[in-house]
Amino acid sequence: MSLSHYIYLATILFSIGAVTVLLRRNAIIVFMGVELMLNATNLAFVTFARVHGTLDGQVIALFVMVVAAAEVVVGLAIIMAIFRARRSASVDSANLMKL
Amino acid sequence: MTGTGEAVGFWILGTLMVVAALGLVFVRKAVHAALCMAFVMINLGVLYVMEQAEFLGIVQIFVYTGAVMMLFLFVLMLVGIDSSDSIVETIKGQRVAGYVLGLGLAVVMFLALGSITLPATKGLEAVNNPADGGGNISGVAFLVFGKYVWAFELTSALLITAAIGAMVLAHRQRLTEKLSQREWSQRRVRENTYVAGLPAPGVYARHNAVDTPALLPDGTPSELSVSRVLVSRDQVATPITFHAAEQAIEAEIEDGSAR
Amino acid sequence: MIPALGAQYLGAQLPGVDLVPATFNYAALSPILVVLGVATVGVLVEAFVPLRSRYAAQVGLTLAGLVAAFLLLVLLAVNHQTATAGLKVLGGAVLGSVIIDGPALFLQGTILVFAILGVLTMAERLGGVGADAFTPMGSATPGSGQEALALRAGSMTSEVFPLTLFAVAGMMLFPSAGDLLTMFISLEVLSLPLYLLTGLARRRRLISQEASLKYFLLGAFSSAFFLFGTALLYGYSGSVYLPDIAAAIPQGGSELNGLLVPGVFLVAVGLLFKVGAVPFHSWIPDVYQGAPTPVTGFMAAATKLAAFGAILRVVYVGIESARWQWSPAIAVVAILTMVVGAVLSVTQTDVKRLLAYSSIAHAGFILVGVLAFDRTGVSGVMFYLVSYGLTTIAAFAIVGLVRADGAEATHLSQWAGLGRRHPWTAGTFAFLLLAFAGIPLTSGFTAKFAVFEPALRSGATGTIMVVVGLLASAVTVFVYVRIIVLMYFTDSQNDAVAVVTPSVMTTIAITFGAAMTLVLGVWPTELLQLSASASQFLR
Amino acid sequence: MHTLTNGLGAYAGPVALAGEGPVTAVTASGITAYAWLLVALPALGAAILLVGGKRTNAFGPLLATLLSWGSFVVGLLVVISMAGRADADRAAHLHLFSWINVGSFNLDAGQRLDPLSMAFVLLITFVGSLIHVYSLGYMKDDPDKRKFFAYLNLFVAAMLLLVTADSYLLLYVGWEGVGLASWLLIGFWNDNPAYATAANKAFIANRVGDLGLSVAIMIMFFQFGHVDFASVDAGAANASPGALTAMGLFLLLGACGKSAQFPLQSWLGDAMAGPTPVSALIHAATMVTAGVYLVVRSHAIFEGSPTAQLVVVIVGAITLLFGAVVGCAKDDMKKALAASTMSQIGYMMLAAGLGPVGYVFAIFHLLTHGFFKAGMFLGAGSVMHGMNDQVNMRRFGGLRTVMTITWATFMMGWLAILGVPPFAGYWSKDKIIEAAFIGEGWRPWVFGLAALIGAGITAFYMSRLFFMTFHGKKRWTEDIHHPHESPLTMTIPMMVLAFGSVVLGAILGFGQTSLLQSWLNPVFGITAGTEGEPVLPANLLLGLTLVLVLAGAGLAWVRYVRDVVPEIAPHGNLVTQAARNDLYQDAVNEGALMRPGIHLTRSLVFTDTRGIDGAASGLGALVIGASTRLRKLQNGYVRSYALTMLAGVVIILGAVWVMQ
Repeated sequence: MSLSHYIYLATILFSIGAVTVLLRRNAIIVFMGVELMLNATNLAFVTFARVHGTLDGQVIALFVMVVAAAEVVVGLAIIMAIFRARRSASVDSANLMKL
Repeated sequence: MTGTGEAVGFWILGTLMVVAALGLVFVRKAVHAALCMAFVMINLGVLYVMEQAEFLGIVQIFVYTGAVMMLFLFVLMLVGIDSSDSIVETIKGQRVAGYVLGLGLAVVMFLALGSITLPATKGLEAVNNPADGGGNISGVAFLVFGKYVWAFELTSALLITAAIGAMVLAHRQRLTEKLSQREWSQRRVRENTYVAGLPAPGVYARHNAVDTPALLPDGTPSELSVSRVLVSRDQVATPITFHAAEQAIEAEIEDGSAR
Repeated sequence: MIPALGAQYLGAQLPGVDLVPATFNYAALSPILVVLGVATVGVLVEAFVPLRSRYAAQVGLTLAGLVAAFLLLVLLAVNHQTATAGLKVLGGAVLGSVIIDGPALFLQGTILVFAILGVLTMAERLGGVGADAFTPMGSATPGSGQEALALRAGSMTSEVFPLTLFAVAGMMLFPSAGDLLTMFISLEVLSLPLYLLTGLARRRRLISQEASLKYFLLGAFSSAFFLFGTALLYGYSGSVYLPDIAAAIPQGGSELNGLLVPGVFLVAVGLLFKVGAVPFHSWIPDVYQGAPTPVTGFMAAATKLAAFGAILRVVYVGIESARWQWSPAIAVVAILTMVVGAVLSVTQTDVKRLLAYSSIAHAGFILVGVLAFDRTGVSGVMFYLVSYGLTTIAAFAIVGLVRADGAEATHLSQWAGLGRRHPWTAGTFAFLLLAFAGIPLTSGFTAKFAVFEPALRSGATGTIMVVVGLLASAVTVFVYVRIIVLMYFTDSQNDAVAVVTPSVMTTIAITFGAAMTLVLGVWPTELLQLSASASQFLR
Repeated sequence: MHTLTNGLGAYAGPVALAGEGPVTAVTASGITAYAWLLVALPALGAAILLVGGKRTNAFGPLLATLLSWGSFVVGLLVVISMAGRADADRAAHLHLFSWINVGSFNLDAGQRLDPLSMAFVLLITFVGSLIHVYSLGYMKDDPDKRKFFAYLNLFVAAMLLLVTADSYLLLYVGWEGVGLASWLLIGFWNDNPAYATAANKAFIANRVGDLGLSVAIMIMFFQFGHVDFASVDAGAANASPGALTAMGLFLLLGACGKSAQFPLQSWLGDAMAGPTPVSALIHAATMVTAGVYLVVRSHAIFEGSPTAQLVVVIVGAITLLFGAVVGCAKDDMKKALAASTMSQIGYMMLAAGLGPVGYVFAIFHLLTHGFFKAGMFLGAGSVMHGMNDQVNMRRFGGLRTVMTITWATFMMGWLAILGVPPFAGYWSKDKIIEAAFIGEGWRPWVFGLAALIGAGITAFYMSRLFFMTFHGKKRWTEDIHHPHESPLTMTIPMMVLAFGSVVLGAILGFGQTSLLQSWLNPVFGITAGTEGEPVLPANLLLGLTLVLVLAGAGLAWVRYVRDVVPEIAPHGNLVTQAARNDLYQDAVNEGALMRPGIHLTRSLVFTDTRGIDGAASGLGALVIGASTRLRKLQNGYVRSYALTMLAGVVIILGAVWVMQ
């Protein structure tokens, strides 16, 4: 098995994450889609680290986790604030601004 | 090239992960989606370990799955389920376009990746298992505190920002004195509203749950007896079924007395 | 700083790992460190200073920090200036993770100036207790009793000032990041505070929160693309350092080319999202409209500058030698951006949205300069960013002053006849609009010239882009003149619309922005020379 | 690890400075080195009056007037010092400052002080200063007098910048400056919505012209890499005719906008909404002639492109007839004068398009016209001053007795424009008619006859104007009891201009090699006698012209002095009606050319969202339609936005994959 299979898997997961963002209405699931994309990226980093024989990829993946964690906190706080105001976590209900 | 064991593990875990990830798109309930997500993440951790990233694998499972996903679940519980969980599409053409584009992204990436040949895998044996015994964790540590120390320090800014953000958006400072139970009851009497307190939910004979409104003597449900939040979320159980059973019993009793 | 990790020690320990100990060039980093430090102190102020004096403490601290950082930066730049080469580069501040060279110094200095002006407008109180643009309590439900109570209790979200400082630090790092990881983290450092600031408007809270959500979700979406691109480039070159990537391109055989091009484009998505290039622009109108107006002005000026700085660095340090593979597509993006931005601004009826679409069109104009692949292109882009930013901050500051019943009057019809009643405000705004339109004698003209001229020389693609750019500017002229005519030649229908009298802080920001718009139009030579001498990237 | 590489291409150092091109312009010295004062003095005045605010109310107007005269003195000194030099040394270049320095493009701001620009400087400062004086009286009771003078000063500064600029870009700055000042002054009484609309109409017609000018500058830059006159002149010698034609036509579009030439002429009549001194200064004597200046200044370009030259002549011929016909039917005194201006500038344009033969005559007529037309406009202002701001000539008549000075000065102007010897117009206009008859094939006949017939019509409508106003019976409205002569501040400038109308032509144009011709010689390098012979003998042409003029004036005398002039305009035949309606120029323009422009105007003043729909037609419709459609993509759903983004990613990656 070639290591490129891992990359293919990462690509599939990344695409599924992107589709989740496009199709789900619950802001939290949308956000999970973004998280899935980031995780797919991490898989690619770890695999490439193995290809190149350096640990850099792993370290970058670690930093990505940290960044994602911070992003999760901010994101969930924003979603909570919106939910409190609207009683809905649907991203579609937030469309006062358009055109 | 990798060993057979890893190949078998990859194909099993990989398949499961893709199926679980698709769950994110297709399952109706948000909680199930979150569980699918957690499943993908745990499997990713295992894949990391298989890819000689032991430290990262453990962190993935402990921190990412254990903490981050649980935070997601926690907020999901707070927010509750509502119409947004539905997977019925409301924007015209969005669903088809979404599938097409997702597939398109995968296809163009596959085409691009198909044209490459990865160089001979160097592998991490040399860095993970050096002769002097330092392992993967030391290797990562040296990089984090060496080459990438600036990135490491910079993340502190991110974490502080996240903390302030959560405080600003979620923390409600108490601006008035908290009323004691005594003060509450005094106020009720003074205002002469609900002097005896609001009716309790769902305690009418057959059923008790906070989402079931109490029935008034005339058989109508009392809106006051359930939490406003549940009402606005449309999560209030209807008492009609219990009401019907009640009437059935009454009818039976009547029948019996007539017999 | 980790002095304990000596190179020899590491080398002996781990022969297979190419490890170098960290060396900090504190002098080169000092402006960023000051900003970060003051931001942290600001968080402590939040915790320990009583509510009464918190506003003064935060504003004073923030401004002092920014000014100090700016002075340090000037010192830094002057110390390394030589007569012949202009700004001499300082080298990697931390092992090449942060590169302080001419463009970095120039852009960081500009960001600090924008930040000072931005904070001046954000701090506007208009007689209230806290900053007028921000909600007294971010967590309170819009329109609830809690909110009213918070207002009465005199609470305020003075956290916006440390948040702004964190964003400023991220912006300063973004164009000076020497590797894609640092760039990614800086991107998040600058974005997260902006997501939060967007959601904190005092009035029209629902719109503000909606803007915040949209900004956040799309921002996270785009940074995922950026990261995936980084992963592909890492796979391609084995490193995330831009010079390493640049070095890998000529020797990289065709077997890995499949990673390079998608990697470049995915990284570009993240960067183009930040500048608001079509088709990654859709967040701009909504977020600009929903965010508190001073934040919009600051964001429009500084984020665009930081993101274009990062684009310049990635392009010129990292991937320039592969440009024939990617520049045609980006040229198409530039053309689309100019056309869509200009055309859509025609039918806008909200001032903030209109300026947002204009900002999209401007992003297209700047991209034209980026694609010149020439030092003069770099200096032209930097000049454009400075002049656009100064004009933008002043323009949004004025938008924030036009009020009807205390709330901002952003609908165009409310601006009718404003010129009669408030000639100075309307006149300044009209002048700024002319600058957006690129009329000669304003900085907008010089700036357009500065980016179009190198593009014209760069070849046929450049010429096409310039022609499209000129047509798009012609369309935007119509839009801006429409507002001017509206202000001066229509009878006002609504006497309730009035310009509130700002404090000296906002006045300074507006005056400075407008004055520089004029100066850079009439006498641009000094800044042009500075940007030209600072246009050499260190590789 | 880090090296300072220069892989982005060597940094282009400064290249040849502007103004040091092949044309022999010496560096300014002596008084010429102070020529920047020409622009600086009035600009200072405008700044003081605008910034100083109400504090300058008391002394502001006087200060502005003095500064304008100061500018004239500087101009005069420069001319004197210039006259003392040999022909070859007359063109001076004054470097002001290094202006734009972008990569390989270096442009310095500087002044080109040659006989051509100085001729304009004298006209502008002298007439401009006289009109400042006149305005002291005319605007005496206006509450916004200070602003008016500030704008006047601003105009003078911008106009001087325009004519002394050493590059097209700096000229463009002045060009926009006069546009701005003109817009401010037309709309000066903008409380009246009609005036504001007029200002807007002028604004938009001028923008169309400006677009032409800026495109021309772009082409120049692209073609030559420079936009200063010296380099462009040098470059034009070797440029391809196609590029020169493009430049020439776009320059002409700019000139048409500013000089109210066909087809961008419609704004000039409406511009009469401004105060009368403004009409005299800006819309008769100076600004509207900037187009002629532009064409003459760019002679190197036009000489390289016969096509562009032919178009210039055609435009000039059409406009001169067009203006003349319209002038015959106007009852509004100022609008009749405006039509006449349009027509006279048509003459100049025609002359400028004839090539080296015509340049001097174009400038000559421009100078004399500046005097007599400004004088007549001031006369019109004086009449309005005495008649409660009436402009309808049908309600004038018999003013000769009550306004003797106005009548006398106006008569000088009238005789001058008619071309009666020895008044100024005779010397300049007849030369143009003569020059129009020079050439081969059909051209001299068409253009010569157009100019000749134009002279006859001019005589008719100008006499009509003169007679209806000053002679015949009184037809005053009831509210006018005692028309009176204007104060001295107003009449003295009129007298000075009238004097000029009498003698200027003879001074400048007398002799085989006239004074003006030898003065302008270094600019165009024309020697006397090279212009060729007209297709008809010159004396015959002179005779024909005089006969036509007499006929025209006679007809006017019969109809407007001997016959009774009806107070209400008679219905008239189709031609009269058409002429009254400016030959339906608005309708024609609206239908064919200005339609997008008009709709722009309308949508410019929209106040609600529905106003946008009203704008949906013409060129604008395309943009607005596209805008409305594209707008729908911005549907407010964050998921749709994400969809757009992903679509962008997939399309780009897919396209690149296909390309490879």
